[in-house]
Amino acid sequence: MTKDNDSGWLPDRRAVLKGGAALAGAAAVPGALKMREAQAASPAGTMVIAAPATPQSLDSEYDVSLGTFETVAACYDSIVEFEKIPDSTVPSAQREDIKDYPDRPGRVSMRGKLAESWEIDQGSKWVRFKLREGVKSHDGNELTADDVVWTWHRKLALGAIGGFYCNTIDLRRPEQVKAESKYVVSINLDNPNPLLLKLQPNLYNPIYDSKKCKEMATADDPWAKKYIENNVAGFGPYRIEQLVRGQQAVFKGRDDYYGGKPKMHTVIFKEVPTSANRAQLLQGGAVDIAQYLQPLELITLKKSEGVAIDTVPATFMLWIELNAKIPPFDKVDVRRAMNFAFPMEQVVKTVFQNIAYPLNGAMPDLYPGFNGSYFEYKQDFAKAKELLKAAGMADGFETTLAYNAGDPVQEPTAILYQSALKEIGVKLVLKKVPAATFYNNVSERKQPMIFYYDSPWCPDPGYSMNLYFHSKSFINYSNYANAKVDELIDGAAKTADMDVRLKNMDEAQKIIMAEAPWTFGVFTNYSMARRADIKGWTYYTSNNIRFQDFYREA
Amino acid sequence: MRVLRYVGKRLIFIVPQLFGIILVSFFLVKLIPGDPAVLMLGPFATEEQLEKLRAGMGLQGTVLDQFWIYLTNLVQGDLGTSWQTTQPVLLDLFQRFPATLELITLALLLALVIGIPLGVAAAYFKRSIIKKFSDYYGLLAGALPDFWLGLVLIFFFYTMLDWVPAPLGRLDIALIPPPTVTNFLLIDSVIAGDWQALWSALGRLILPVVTLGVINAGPILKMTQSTMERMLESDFIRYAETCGLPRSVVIRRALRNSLPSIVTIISVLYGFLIGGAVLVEIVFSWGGAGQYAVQGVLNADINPVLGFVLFSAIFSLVIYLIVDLIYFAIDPRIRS
Amino acid sequence: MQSANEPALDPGEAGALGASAAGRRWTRLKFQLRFLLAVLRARPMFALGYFIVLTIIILGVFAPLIAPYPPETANPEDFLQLPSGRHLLGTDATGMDIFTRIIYAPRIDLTIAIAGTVISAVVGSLIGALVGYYQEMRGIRAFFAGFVMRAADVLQAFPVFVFAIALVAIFGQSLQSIIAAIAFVNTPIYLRLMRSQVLAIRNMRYVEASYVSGASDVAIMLRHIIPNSLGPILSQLSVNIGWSVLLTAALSFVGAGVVAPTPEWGSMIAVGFQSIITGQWWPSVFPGIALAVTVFGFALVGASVEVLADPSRRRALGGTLRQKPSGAA
Amino acid sequence: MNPQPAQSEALRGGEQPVSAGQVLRIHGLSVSYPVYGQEPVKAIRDLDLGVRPGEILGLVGESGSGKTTLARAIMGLLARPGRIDGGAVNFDGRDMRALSEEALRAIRGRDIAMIIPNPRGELDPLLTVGRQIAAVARAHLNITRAKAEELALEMLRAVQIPDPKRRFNAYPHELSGGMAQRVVIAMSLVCSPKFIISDDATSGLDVTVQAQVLDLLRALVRDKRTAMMFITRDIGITAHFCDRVAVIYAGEIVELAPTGRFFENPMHPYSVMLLAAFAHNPKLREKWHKPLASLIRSQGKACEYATRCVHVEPQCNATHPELRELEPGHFVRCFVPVLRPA
Repeated sequence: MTKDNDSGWLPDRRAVLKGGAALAGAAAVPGALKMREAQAASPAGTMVIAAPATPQSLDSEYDVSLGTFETVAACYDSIVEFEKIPDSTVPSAQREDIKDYPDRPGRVSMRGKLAESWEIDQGSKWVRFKLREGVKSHDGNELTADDVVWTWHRKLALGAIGGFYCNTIDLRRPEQVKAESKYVVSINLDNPNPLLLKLQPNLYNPIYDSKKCKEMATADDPWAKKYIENNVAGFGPYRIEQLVRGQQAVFKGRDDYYGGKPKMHTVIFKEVPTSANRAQLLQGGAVDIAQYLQPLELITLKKSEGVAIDTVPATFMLWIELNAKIPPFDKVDVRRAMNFAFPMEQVVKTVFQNIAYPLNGAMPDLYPGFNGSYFEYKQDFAKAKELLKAAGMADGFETTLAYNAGDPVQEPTAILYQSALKEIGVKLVLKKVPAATFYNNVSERKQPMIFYYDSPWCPDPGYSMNLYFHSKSFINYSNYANAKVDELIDGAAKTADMDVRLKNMDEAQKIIMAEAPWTFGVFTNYSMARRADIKGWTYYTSNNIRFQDFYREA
Repeated sequence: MRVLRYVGKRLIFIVPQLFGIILVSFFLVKLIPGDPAVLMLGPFATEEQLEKLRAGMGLQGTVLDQFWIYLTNLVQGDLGTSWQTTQPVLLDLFQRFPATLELITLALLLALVIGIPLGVAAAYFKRSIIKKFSDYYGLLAGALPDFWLGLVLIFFFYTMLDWVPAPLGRLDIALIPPPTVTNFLLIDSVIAGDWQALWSALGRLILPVVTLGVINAGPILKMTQSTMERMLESDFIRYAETCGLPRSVVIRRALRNSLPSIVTIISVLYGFLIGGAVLVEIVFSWGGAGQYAVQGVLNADINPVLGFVLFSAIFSLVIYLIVDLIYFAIDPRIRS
Repeated sequence: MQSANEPALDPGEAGALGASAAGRRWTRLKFQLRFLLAVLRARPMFALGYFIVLTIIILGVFAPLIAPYPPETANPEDFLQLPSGRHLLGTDATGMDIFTRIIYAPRIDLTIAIAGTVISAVVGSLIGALVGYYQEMRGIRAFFAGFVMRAADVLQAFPVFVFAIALVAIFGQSLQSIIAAIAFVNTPIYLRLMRSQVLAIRNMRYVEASYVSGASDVAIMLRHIIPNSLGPILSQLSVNIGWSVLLTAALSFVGAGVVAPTPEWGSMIAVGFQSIITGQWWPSVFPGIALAVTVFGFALVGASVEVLADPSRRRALGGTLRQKPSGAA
Repeated sequence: MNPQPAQSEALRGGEQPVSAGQVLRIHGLSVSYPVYGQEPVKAIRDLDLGVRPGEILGLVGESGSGKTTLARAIMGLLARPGRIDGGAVNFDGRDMRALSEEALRAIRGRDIAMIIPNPRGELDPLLTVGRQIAAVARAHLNITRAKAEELALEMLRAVQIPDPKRRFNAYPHELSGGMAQRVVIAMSLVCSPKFIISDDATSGLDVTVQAQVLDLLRALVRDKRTAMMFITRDIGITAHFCDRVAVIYAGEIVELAPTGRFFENPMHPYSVMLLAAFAHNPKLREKWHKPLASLIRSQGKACEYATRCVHVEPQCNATHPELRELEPGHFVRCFVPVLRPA
């Protein structure tokens, strides 16, 4: 099978045309009869990406779908961003420097993006940004403090995802975000909050072009939801040229971007729902990047010439929610038993081809304060049975595990788990949920067991633990509730004293690992599959790519 | 004039039939569990927002109210919006229906090219190897799952031999599609004079067309064969034989008299394939109408399903009308 | 044309074996067997059909005895193994033995297909018989019959596959709802078939005679109409079972069928579909072959039933078995 | 009975079943239909028959006696699975059995034409009758389409169809039975064949129409000295129409005679029975008719008619009778013929 670039295919085409339509059966001249299109390398400044889905809504206030964040990251800028450092495992790749820097303001290593400089209160009670001057939006409007104010007011008013972030930093009132002058904006909290600065680079916090948005707003729709859903109005390096949902999105680099025109001036973001197809396209050179490939495909592709596969430690975690409100998972012993029965070794080996490793904690192990020593769940059927007996369920029980039809690793994992659970008398019924409604199923919290694949996007232990384990968190999908854990998390959220926070979170991890609100799955790492000449990749804590990082090596 | 009366009589029945189809499909689809409003707004929506959206989508009040809203919108040409694509269903269908039509039309043409000559030959040469072959072919084609055949063809001609382009939709990813006129890629690329796009579209049509064509040649073959057999046994063909008419004339006459049955089976297949090609569409990532409807059903996206059912019903009715016209043209007995 | 298995038409043998009832029954059985054999010899494809269907059923029934591995237990050590001595047809991505799963699959596929088809045949034929019987009368029943036919028109105007998926989506993804969906989409076929049969038979003179002689509607239907229309229904049934197997597999293929990891051909193809492009063809190719062979078998059986149930074609096939040479009468 | 004397060589008497001057000569023809696992059914057995140019030979027999099989065997159009076991069919000096399918095709419609019953079913429902007639002419006469259509119109006139120009463009379903029959006749005569087989051609028509059609047919045949085999179940027609009558039973000729003699003195019991049935003479019918006991054939060891015959004698069941010439040109296959002085 030659994967040549078929530059001489034009004469062939004529030959085929002459041969007429009956070429399917013409086995005589296989080489000459290639109907494949020229898979010539894309022009230097064009990059084609095969993704599982094109973005749905472009409004990050509401949408969490695949592709939305690539769009947000390409078309919007945040106020600040983390500094980048080379990755320790893959030196050619960059990653965010998310370490804790006790001696720096806000204890983070950051640089300005839309902001030129900033000041932060010692106790993280307020922050003041001096914005870059002369930054132009997609529509040519100049960035001012009002844009930042409008952005935060929108979050407060709409109260969806942005509302959650307001809550997280305890921002309650519109007047807490203030335009000090044309280019200076401040956020002033009532209480100290450790996340005030750390949250700013988050992809959920893009800055909108308030002038354009106000133009597009209507009385019914004062926050321009309709417009933002289908258009971009920000200050980022790309604009959207075309969006055909379910097919493709085309991005064009902006000439007037304040950071200079991106090297990849055209990015085609193509929906290819099947991972095997994405792999095939990358291998043939038809695309430059293939997102979300299966472990087996990654292994296969590694052997391909012209393809580069890099895997770096990441914040991605795969686990199974054990719904504490649905018996028998209201019993800690049962949840622990489920963990002791999980075929970790086999899942890592066969499903993930050793690209993943056990999820031995309650948050990404990259984050400050992670403690992996509380993980005790090595597969042990005897122990599991004992626990079931203790819970009064010696004969086992029957329950349902919902998995995402769109994520090819979940079904085999579920099947392996099902086989393992038979050993302790638990009958697991598998329920395949279409990709589009899967997240809905997760958030409804009506499934006894459901897979969840996620990462907390703010490199902070308090943020992370709060997200999944605080009884009031909106993404605590396992319905886990423990007053002590809540108290520890709340405590950590209200102080900027990192030592106190780390201590609190360590204690919370200990409780959570023992009470097992999840079946702890795996850290999947992040694998970047691309053509070898595509350089400049940076790994982000948000596990997505930003087109502006890439360039093509001549 | 007679034609008009003939067509008119059929058209009269179309309206109540369409109404029935909309009625049934509406209530059927309503039963599919899942709240599109929740799905559209995501997990962070407040109840108030949901209510507002439901009102906007015509999802308020009793099912009857909702049906009335749907009908009034429908009359104005508004088929609603798909929450998955966030586009008006009409727009989506305008993109996807031609994709399916292009595929199944070519597939049926291929099926005709295979089925009719083979059926005629099998009926005429009753003891020949052709007859044996057609018998087996007819049964086997009916037994093969089309989606599986598609996979096997992909495996051979793409994975192993690498003769055809990847099974990834209608056009090379790197190509910019020709400007949309009809959404039939072949036609559009010809209109635009974009031979590269035409070539790419043709290449990508080969495998799915072969898959569907080979399988649907089965029923056409069977119908041709059995009708031709009947015709060849019929008195007038026997009489034509006794009159010593040349073989070609005899076969032509028998075939002409078999045409109504053949046309009927083709129309049935045509109507069936609009939705029935969905599996092949999935296998080849075709992005056709059937795929759109199936995704709609699986994801509680009601409007695409209703729109699809409506479109395919109208399409079927148009096809049947054309079939009636063909009968009318062929058979003088109907004309009088 | 008299039917070929009437013993009276075989005077030589009937006479030779004497008049005892048992003897006559034996004669008849022997005659029928011989007839069947003759038919099978004349059309070996029919024999193949019965062989396939029987084999599939036997494999399904005795799967636990035949299968070398458990059908639903993952064996991660052996994932995606090529066909070999240990795994006849290889293993899938979770290391389940494909051969095992293929022979377990008829349990689900055939159960769904047969149950769905039989239900649709019974319900469809009953309604069809009533509609056909009352259609030409007057009054409320005729009106109702007309209404049923229009409803069937509307149902048949639906795209079958989308309709079936919608039904499964409504009733939830369970064995029963798949059966219900298949029964539902098939019912109009039998309804029409039976109706046209009844319309034809109803106007035959002997039925009119019973009618005139005051037999009740039910009696006429039971005595004349239903028995006389069974042939086409049975033949349709067999063909339809094959078709329903395909539909079941198709439903599973799009994820609206049986739940993983239940062994079922369609879902096996769907799962294997993922790996066909990276070169692991066996997880989806073998179940597809099994599926095709099964449907092929049922189609052959259907074809044979069609011939056997039609006296004139049966005669053409079996020849004049009834015309035994015998001495002068 | 008052047979009209036909002006034919046959009248001169002494005409043998097969003789030199005949345009069609069938000699020892046997046709059988194989039956699975059994002896084949012999539909025609060792049959000798001939027709002279200009002669109309009536062939009478009941359903299943082999009339149609004979007709089709002559034309080389035997339906499967029938096959010719032996004998010769000589038409106009050519051995029909030795000819290729293409050669036969050239003869059919050109030299031998056939008229079949149910005329509306004989015509292609989708084509105008004019075109169908023209198609036959074009197939055989190597003429242009226009010429063929002209000829067709002429033929329509010749068969006395009213308003032939309009009928030319009519479809078969627009014609009455009689008219359709005329069209079929026109079609069979368009190439001026040497020999016509009429297979029960008038059976579907009502009596007046039938008479008209027969008159027309006879006029046309006489006109062109065409030979004709007139197959019928209706023995009455033959009296007025044919020169000679042959009675066929179980695939054999049981009686062959000039029409006049046949009606004056039918010799075979079966012929007598047929005539009795035709004459609606209850006395005769009672005397000669015996209900059908069995259709089982004798396999050449007895008289085929023995099982139905009213005066069977021992030898009837033991020996197969030969066709004997009991008076000049009058042949009978019977040991105990019914003799009546001439």
